Amino acid sequence: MSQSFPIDAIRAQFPVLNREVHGKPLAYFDSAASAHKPLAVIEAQAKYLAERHSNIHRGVHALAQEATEAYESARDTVRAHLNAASTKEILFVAGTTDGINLVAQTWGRANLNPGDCIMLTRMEHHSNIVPWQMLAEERGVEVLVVELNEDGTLDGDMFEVHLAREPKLVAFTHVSNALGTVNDVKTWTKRAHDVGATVLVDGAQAVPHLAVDVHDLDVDFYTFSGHKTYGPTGIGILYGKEALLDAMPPWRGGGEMIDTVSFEKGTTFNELPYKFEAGTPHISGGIALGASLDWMNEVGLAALTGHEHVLTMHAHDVLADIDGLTFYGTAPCKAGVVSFLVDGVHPYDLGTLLDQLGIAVRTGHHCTEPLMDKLGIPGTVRASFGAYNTVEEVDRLAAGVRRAVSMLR
Amino acid sequence: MSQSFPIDAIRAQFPVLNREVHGKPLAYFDSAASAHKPLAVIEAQAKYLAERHSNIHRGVHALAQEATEAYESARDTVRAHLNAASTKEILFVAGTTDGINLVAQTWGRANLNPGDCIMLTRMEHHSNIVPWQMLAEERGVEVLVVELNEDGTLDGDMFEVHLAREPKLVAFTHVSNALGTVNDVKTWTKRAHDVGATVLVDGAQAVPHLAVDVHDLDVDFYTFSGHKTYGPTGIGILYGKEALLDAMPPWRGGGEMIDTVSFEKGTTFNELPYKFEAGTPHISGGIALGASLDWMNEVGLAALTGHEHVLTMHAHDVLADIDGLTFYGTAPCKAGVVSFLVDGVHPYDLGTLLDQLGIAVRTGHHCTEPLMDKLGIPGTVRASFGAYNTVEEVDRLAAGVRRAVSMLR
Amino acid sequence: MASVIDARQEEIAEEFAMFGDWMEKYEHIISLGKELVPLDDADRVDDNLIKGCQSRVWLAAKKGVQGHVVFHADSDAIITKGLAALMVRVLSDAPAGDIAKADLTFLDEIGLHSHLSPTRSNGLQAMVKQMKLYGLALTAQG
Amino acid sequence: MASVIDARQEEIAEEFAMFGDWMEKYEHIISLGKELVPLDDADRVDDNLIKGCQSRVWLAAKKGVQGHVVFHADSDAIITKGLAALMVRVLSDAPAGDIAKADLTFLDEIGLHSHLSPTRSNGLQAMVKQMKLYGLALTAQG
Ligand SMILES: Cc1ncc(COP(=O)(O)O)c(C=O)c1O
Ligand SMILES: Cc1ncc(COP(=O)(O)O)c(C=O)c1O
Repeated sequence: MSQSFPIDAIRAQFPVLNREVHGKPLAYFDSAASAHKPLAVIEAQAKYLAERHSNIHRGVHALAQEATEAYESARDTVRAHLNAASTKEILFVAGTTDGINLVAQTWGRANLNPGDCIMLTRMEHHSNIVPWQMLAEERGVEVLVVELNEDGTLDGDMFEVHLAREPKLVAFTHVSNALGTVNDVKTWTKRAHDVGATVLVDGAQAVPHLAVDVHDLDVDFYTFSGHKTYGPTGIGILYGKEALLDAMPPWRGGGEMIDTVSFEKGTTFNELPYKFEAGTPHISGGIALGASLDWMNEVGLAALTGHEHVLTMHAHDVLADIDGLTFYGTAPCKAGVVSFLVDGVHPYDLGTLLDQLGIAVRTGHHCTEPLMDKLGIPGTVRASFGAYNTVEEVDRLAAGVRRAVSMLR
Repeated sequence: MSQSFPIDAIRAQFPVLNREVHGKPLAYFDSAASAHKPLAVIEAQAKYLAERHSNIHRGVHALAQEATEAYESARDTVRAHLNAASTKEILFVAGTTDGINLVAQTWGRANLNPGDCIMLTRMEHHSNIVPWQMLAEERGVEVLVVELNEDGTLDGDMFEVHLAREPKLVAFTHVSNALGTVNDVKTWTKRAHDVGATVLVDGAQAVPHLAVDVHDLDVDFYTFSGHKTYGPTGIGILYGKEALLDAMPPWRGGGEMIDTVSFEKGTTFNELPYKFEAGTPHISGGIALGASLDWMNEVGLAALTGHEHVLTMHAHDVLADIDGLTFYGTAPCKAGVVSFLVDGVHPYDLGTLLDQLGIAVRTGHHCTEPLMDKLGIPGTVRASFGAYNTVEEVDRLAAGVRRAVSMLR
Repeated sequence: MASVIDARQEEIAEEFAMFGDWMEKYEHIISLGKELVPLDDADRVDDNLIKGCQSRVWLAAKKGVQGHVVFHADSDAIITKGLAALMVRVLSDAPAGDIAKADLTFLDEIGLHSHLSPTRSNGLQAMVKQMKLYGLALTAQG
Repeated sequence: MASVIDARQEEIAEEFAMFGDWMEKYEHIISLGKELVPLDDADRVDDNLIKGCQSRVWLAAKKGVQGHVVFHADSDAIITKGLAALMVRVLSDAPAGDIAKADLTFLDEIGLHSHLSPTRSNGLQAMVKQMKLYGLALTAQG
């Protein structure tokens, strides 16, 4: 671990780390499913609710003003974090899944026609598959799937072969939640744009680990979830290029997203970003999501990436010589995740015994069934890392796996 | 005020009430827009995030188990609160607006065909208008509107006239957020069912004030928002009868809502309620929403309704003899809202000066533009009441209105 | 009069009371899983499959003598299999009516109740439900 | 050299410094609103309407002499109207270039900045933006 990474100071900010599980100190390796929250985030949310909550926009009274300013300033924090041009491009949504569905059901319905094709990859999370499958069925659209190389990277040749079919949309993940693979978003996006495709990138596993610059990547849509960036649940972000968002029809109708409503003269819609934000938003969530990005920036994104790289490397090292252990995902560029199986040991059994040792890992298909099916496995054991994990915890994990395996075999 | 309503003990649970606004103690009359949160709710959310957060369902480790149990037990709290038959009928959504859009975009798309008609009322909130307008345009469906009587109640004759057209859907609000009118949901629902219509009721302004029994009302869909029931933002409930929900196609695709996902063999969906809950849910919000209903039940729904009735009556009394003041909404059965205008005084001016006096009211069209247009007014000044308001505050409101009007005229 | 099911539950509780810590308990469960006679290929079919999201369970039921039901179970995960073996030991070859209304308290007593939680999605809870349904069906029939 | 706009802002700040409390300030703003010459019917048209959600503002601009711009404003709410009167007082009949780059600090100084917040939706912020656009357009033209 980098000498300078202030791990103790960071850990002190996560109350949950004081917990014991089954009488053992908690070692939490499930941040890819959902990260824990530092006090700064928990308190930002609680303080907002206790002291300045109100419904936002259009209110004349002081609380409404304060709440609106706090919420809109969080939007600007997100904009700056992603290096987007304008807050018009930053939509608050319920999470990554909601963001992808929004694009599928608005941009997708408006732009995809029978006979068109769209392109996904084998490593996508269900949330970047099912909305497209549902749309494809509705619109008579074909789904092309880019397969993977042995190490869990995208098969570049196949990417090009599919691209020659001129898909209208290329949607892929920035970082694989099951394998840890970091995709070269900039290069793939450029290639997709060359054939005129629109590009959506699922950033759910990237924003928690890496600096993401949507301007530099030049993606058309980018989405992530607050609960994975040390933020609250129920909130996420959909970035979209202004011109695209402007041309899209609205999705959810209701308060906030309208300009004027009339039974007789018809209804007109609000401007961006509000056009896509119907109803009372998750105000406290937006504010706390802003606080979580502030917190990440305080730690430093480079430091975070470096720390997690050390943990990932170390995990590979200490797990590698366990008898019968196979890693899934060995790309040269990985982030935050180590996935593996041990011969003759079911992941559920391993996860159950590790839990008894206070070690939280995720087992199963990680919402990537098409990938697991292709690999011919029911799932993996996945250890994923966050700012608060330590090398010592990784050693505990390895020792735990050894002990559990010896019991199970 | 009822002698026994423990107003001081209740106020002590709302930290925001200790605030001053422009140097004056805050009198918050904007609960219909969003209610404040008692400590029990703020702490339930913060405690969950600090001590037991994890992604839910499918996790083998202890935190995942605890979080899942807390979330699912909140669902059962909601079920019991609404007297629904099963937790399968209780869907967590982002709020009322999201709930109505879900029904419009699933049940609506599946069941409405060109030439059909649906029926709304003049007093609906934009959130119970725009989703239906968007759908009506998409599907070639006609929207019938029930107008109101002078006092802000539904025009029963017109209801019957429209009903004779055999609308497929009748959607209306339980309580009007602009007028306070409490609609006779049970009677209207029965009539709508008589002609074979499906009934959706917008309960956003009812659940905060009244005991609601979906079994007794026999509605098909019922929806409300957590942030108005003293709960958190970003979460709400859609109740639907199991048979209806079962027959509906899913809306948002992604993790959680699937059974199995495959590119080759197609994708199958999860059972209720999960079929409609794609992606990581707003876990802390669901738990805190449960805590807010627990809190309301501890205060006692009858006591709450009674207390707010006293406040509403008192507000009518003390405002009535202000020169040139007109009330909007004088139905015999009202809940929680007093809406008015003063001759020659713009609501914005009145709201601004009241704010200087520490009194928070809402001004404008209250997301009911079609109603305001029909009344021929740009909007009203609305004072709305919650558990924490007092008769003394209502007196301050009346005095404030007098003072402001004298400055403005 | 205590049913045969309750007697078996008591027996298991006593058996587990001997173990000092969770590790010994799990070792025992694992060994029960290993000892469980695998299902016949004829029974290890999709019709008998109870799909949990974490592990899969197969359950075969047959009519025994005197209105009894006989169960056989299997799983792809060894801990699930050991727990399934315990369920079979408690419920199999018992009167259908007793199965239908059995109150499975032994998991609580041996501290493994969480494995039967619906949130665990290991298939065990669905298996027990299925066993009781068989019991109910045969009671009605008989 | 201080621009005419800055001099006017200073004047207003001094004027408001006399008031002891918010009430006097608002009384003054209200009286400014009442005194504001109503727009001609010819100018109170939809083309000149700036729609805030809370109150509505009308803004008419005309070319004055020497590259100046002359503004007239109105509103349906009296406080908005008074504030609009102040904006007009500061920006009207000033060089187009100065209008385009004016920094309206006086609202801050008199403690009424919040009225210009985009979240207030009273139309004032959009009005100021519009005034500056006129200034910019005329600068480019001249
Ligand atoms: C009657 C009514 N319906 C619907 C809504 C919309 O609720 P939400 O904004 O929480 O989605 C509101 C609240 O503003 C309301 O008062
Ligand atoms: C790569 C990826 N995409 C999408 C999602 C879905 O995110 P959420 O459940 O927050 O909507 C996840 C998280 O589970 C993920 O890891």
